[in-house]
Amino acid sequence: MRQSGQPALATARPHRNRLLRRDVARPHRFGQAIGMARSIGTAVVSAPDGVPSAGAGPDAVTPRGMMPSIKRTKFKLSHQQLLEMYYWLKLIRAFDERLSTLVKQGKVRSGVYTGIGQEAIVVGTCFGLRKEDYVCPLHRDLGTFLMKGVTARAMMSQMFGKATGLSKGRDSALHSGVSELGIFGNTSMLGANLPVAAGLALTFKMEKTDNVVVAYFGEGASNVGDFHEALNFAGVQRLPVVFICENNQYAYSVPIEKSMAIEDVAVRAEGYGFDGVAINGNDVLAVYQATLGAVARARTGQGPTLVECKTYRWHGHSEHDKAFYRTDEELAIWKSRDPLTTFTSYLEGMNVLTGERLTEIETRVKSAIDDAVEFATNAPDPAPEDAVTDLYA
Amino acid sequence: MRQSGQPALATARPHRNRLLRRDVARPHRFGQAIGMARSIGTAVVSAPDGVPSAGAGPDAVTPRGMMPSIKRTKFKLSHQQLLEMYYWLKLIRAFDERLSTLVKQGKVRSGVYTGIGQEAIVVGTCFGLRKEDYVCPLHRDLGTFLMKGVTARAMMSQMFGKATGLSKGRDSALHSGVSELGIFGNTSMLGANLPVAAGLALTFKMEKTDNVVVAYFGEGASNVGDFHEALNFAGVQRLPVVFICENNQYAYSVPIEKSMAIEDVAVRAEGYGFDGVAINGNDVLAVYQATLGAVARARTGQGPTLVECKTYRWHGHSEHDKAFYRTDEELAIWKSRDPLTTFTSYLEGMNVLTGERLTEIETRVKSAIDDAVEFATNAPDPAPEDAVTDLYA
Amino acid sequence: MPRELSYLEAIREALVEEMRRDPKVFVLGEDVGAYGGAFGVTQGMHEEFGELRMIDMPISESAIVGVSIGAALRGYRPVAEMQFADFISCAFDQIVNQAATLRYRYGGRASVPIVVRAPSGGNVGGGLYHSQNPEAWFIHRPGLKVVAPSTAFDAKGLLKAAIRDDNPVIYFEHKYLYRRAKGPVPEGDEIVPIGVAATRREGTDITLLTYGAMVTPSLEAADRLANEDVEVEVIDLRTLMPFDKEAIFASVEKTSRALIVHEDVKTLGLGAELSAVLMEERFSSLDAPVMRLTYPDTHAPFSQVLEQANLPGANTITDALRRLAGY
Amino acid sequence: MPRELSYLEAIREALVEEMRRDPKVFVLGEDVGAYGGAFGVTQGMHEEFGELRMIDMPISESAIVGVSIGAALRGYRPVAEMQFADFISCAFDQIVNQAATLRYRYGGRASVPIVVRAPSGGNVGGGLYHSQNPEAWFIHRPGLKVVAPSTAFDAKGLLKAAIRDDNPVIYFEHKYLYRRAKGPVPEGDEIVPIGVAATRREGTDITLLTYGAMVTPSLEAADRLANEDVEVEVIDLRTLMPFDKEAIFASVEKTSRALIVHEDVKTLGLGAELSAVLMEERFSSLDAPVMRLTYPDTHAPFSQVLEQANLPGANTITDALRRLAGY
Ligand SMILES: Cc1ncc(C[n+]2csc(CCOP(=O)(O)OP(=O)(O)O)c2C)c(N)n1
Ligand SMILES: Cc1ncc(C[n+]2csc(CCOP(=O)(O)OP(=O)(O)O)c2C)c(N)n1
Ligand SMILES: [Mg+2]
Ligand SMILES: [Mg+2]
Repeated sequence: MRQSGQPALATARPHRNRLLRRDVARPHRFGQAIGMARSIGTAVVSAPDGVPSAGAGPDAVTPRGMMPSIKRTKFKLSHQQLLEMYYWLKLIRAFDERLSTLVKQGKVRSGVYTGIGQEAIVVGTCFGLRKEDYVCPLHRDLGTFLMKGVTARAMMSQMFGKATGLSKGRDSALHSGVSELGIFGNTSMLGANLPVAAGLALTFKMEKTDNVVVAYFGEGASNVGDFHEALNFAGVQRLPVVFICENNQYAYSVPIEKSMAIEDVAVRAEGYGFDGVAINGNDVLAVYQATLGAVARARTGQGPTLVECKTYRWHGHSEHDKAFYRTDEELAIWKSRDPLTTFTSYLEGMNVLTGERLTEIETRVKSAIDDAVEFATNAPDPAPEDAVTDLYA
Repeated sequence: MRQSGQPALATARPHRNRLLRRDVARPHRFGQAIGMARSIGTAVVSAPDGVPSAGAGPDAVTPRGMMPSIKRTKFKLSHQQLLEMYYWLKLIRAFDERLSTLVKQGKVRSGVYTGIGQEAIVVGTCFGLRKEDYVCPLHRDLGTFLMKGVTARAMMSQMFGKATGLSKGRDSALHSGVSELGIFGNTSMLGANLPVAAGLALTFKMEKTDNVVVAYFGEGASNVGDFHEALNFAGVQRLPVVFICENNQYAYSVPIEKSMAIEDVAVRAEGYGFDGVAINGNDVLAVYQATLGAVARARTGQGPTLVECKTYRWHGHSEHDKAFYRTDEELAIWKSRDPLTTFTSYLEGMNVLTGERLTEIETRVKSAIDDAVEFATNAPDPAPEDAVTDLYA
Repeated sequence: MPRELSYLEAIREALVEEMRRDPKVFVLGEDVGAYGGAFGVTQGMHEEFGELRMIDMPISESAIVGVSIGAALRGYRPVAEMQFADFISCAFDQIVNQAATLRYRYGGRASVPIVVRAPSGGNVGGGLYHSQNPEAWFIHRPGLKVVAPSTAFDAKGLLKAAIRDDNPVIYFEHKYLYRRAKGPVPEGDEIVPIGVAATRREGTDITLLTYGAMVTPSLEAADRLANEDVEVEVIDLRTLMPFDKEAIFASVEKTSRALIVHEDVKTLGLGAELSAVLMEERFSSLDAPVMRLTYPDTHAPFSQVLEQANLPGANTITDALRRLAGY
Repeated sequence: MPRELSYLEAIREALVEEMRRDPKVFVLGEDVGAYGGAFGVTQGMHEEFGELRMIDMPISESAIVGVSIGAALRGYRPVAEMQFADFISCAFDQIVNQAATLRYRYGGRASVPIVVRAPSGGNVGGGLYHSQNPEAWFIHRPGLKVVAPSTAFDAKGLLKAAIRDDNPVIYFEHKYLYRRAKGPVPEGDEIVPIGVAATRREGTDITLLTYGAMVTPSLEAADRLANEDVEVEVIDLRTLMPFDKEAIFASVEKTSRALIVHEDVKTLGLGAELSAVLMEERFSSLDAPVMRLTYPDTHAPFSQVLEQANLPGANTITDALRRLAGY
């Protein structure tokens, strides 16, 4: 509910010039926090192995001028861990980029929805998770599979529709899961993963374990009925689940202002009785920190949190989408906020990332991807008979 | 989003004693506003025909201490109009009470969901509407049909399943509508009326008329996916629709605290980019005033409003429900807040309602209901052949 | 000698016994907790099993099923209740896309042992949205199983089988039978296996295939035909998907004539599939066309006059049997 | 001599012409505005008709249909787009309960002239949730009409008929045909009436009933059978509900044999109903059992190997025709 008697949107939402994107138009709000890439995480890791002080973390984007309600969770990351994070960012970027190439080469027939430009969200949210924790990714979150333990070979096979893929060729993309690794694989239906996430979290509550569920959705998917039903149930049962909104400003071609009359999906959390916070989704440490806080709450019975990560996808909706609905300028601005470049600079500035280590990591990444592609290329197709198996247990 | 770092519900929602209802337990909040029945509307109509001053209306319940954002709309009601309102309250109460009796007598086989105790909502919301405006009622809102112009005979026939009913016996209750009178009749599916309401409102926007749609739902129905999709669309298109939540504290047997982790459904409006306000739903003038404000906004292109009316149903969920899930004390408290009694006292105190007029109104009401029952009783059943007609146009 | 229970009590007994046996079984739905369900099916269970195994859900059918799927993935066996089968349309996507395809898309590495209980059927004055028989939609969708008991015995035994089945099972319980169908129900584990029909009456002249609330009027009609020297074999399908081809074929091979009776509408009701399968696989056994006697292709009206006009009953079944016998 | 258009262009032309003709027609769906739709069907239309007649909807399938119903009640003729037919499961309740029953519950005093466009079908590597053929669910539900054009000509003519029809019509447009089916399409009002099948090839020996993307391989198979001196009559149903009984019966009376081919799964696919109706009403005309060649009862896999294993094609249809001819 609003504070003043003014119609809430009268000033905020005249027919906005489609060329004038929000982040461009309002550098003083969202742009600021992520525009200043150099400031990323600087205050977070006070010394290479030090404990950052609470409240000194990277500025979360604070919609409507409110302070985010998630406590500035202290965290400590060793050089090793920071480099591991870096590795994941690199690996996931490389995986998506290779997929994009493979589509152009006609070698992958599957719909490919890259998360290029959004990697900080997957890495920041998954980095602190346990094996027992569950992730419920959506279409751009291929990295969650890798970070939770699925091999690049299996994922690449999945994209190729090979028998060695997670679904044995039954589907591609992320439409398969691995229960032992705590990965739920959704259908294509946006938002349909969220009630399932709530169900998984319900079992953790029943078992009185302190495991958590991390569930992902785009800002567009937050308009689906299932989103509402799931978050409401999670709220009323105070389930151990963290809802991660990847607000990349567009749902396919539709900019957020044409699909909802709010600026921050995070405000929706209030309607379900828990906290929502909007953060810089291109800052892997900010995402990590916010997730830590939300996960800590979930583990200690304090219920769900909605963490909205502001970000942007560099590619089209799918590899077949030319994305004419946005401007080059807009894309350029967001490319300047590349979560990878900024984290590279940060780690270099901290002397965590040396030339030697960079080479080492890049080699590891390249060979992992090369190996995966080779494996998937040579992997067998499923047998035709398998079109009708695995329907019933 | 919350203001503080505290878990939002840690204090507010321990497992609440089922006997300790919110309105009983917290007289300082909600109880206050409607507990003091004698204050109803006193300040609203400053003199019998006077113009009440803005800001002097009955206190809306102000959740979380915020001021409701709907401007205190000035209104002026003549004695005649006040008595008309009174008539409607009486008629709707009498209709439901007679239905209840008919069920007990085995004369009505239909599921009957009375709105006894909630009449102020229907009367307050419909009183200022035009013929061209649309209402989209739910199961307890039989009065909306009457106020929009359906005869008591037709409504009673509908409950009897007679050929003279709105649906010609195809269904009972409110599962039929009258387009010419601006009444949409929903299915049983709770919340399914709301996307339809948005569609009706969309046509008013397309036509640039200033007609509005008033759509109703219970607090329980606000957990359905359709609620979310409809309100979001209405928000983004700034449609001329007023969403009326009848928060009667229960969805069938389930108290609100077991179905949502919030106290005021009105807060959900924020997630859709428009204003929500919670008011005393047992005060017909408060409802009228809030609706006036919301309707005025809708008519002038300022988009939707959610008006949450706090109320209580006296009977069980249906006439077959013994309602053991609530206490006699709770019911007694709410009966003391009877929207009819309080309005009677108010009108008497203002010398608007004299003994003579009361008798006159009661006679009119009784004869309308008697006539309707007699008509419906003697009305023909539909012809068996009509089980398969009217399927296709 | 087992006690007599009503169909409704038999359902409750299955739930209670299964929940006692297996801590992974739990119930969720609207008003299923302290209130005991709209029809009283879960009455008293809240006291024994508490709030976390008898979960009162918000009005959110899609979430009711979605949450069940999530729990099932972690080894639970949720029994979800739709307050009326009609509202299953609100949970449709979670059932037909999420649950039905999960094992397939997981490459066989997971299963979804959920049960969706759906109080269906008419003849109770429920009108358009409290009388539906939505089984065909789910029979049509690969990956689901569908059952529809007609007796108290089967209500219990099939629910137990459904709960123990590793697949999503839609369990249609007929509202008309709740208190009207009564019969002997053994205590304990008398499982009625999914996929096996029951021959309710033996006969040599006509096979009558039916299920749910249509079994009783079918038997009544069969008795009448016996007076006319036509012996009707009445098969209660019990499981609608996968239906018991073997039993159906065996009977039709014997009788050479078949009538299908169901309360669902005609077009693409289960009868269509049964007829088509008999056509394809037992054409040469048929001395007459397989006939269907069903609800007409219309909605379920409230008015008793209209509803009775639509419902197949002993009279119309008798007529159909006579026509078929005389073919 | 009419120009050739693709199936997709024909759909667009129907939309454009209808919107020009009748200001009450408008389009709503995801990405249908400036972007022109996921498949480009509505490309260019936004410029002509603007934001309020080409409404970009939030991802809210239920609201897309619900809003359409509301607008239809006020005399509009909305054409709602599901981005893929698969997502129609998310709008299910609004279609089968809200739209399908409205006229009935209004006692005939209102109608719901909406069209739901649903890009359906496989053979495009779409996998489990981008390949479905969900027509049977809607054929089963009284109050709805269902069409499924197979040619550019029909795509246009049937869409026009659907828009002008006063009932809710589900319009299945096959994705595989969008750019592959091309043919002469007259400008202007060449309406293809709902409920009328088209005989695509005349024949005297076997009736082949099919629709959508199965028409072309069926014709190919029929040509092959002609080399074997079996003349197959290929009937493209075009309208699935109400299907053209008259045309079907007339053909089967002539041929005495029928094969049904569809891309939907077998169990309770439309073929079941066609077979059952032929059984009931033309039993004595049949020299052989009506047979079905369909997608097997499984989901639509992504792998080309798996998908091809499932899809009926000219080869499998030819085999089926041979079996039937030899019965
Ligand atoms: C229920 C449903 N409707 C439509 C689609 C088609 N679709 C796939 S992705 C997409 C856009 C999603 O936008 P968003 O949720 O913001 O995620 P993003 O792609 O931006 O990461 C759409 C419309 C779908 N998959 N599911
Ligand atoms: C989608 C759907 N689910 C369940 C029901 C069964 N049902 C009818 S009324 C009701 C309770 C409604 O509660 P609320 O919305 O608060 O309205 P109230 O009855 O309190 O006025 C329920 C569960 C229904 N009609 N529709
Ligand atoms: Mg997005
Ligand atoms: Mg309520």
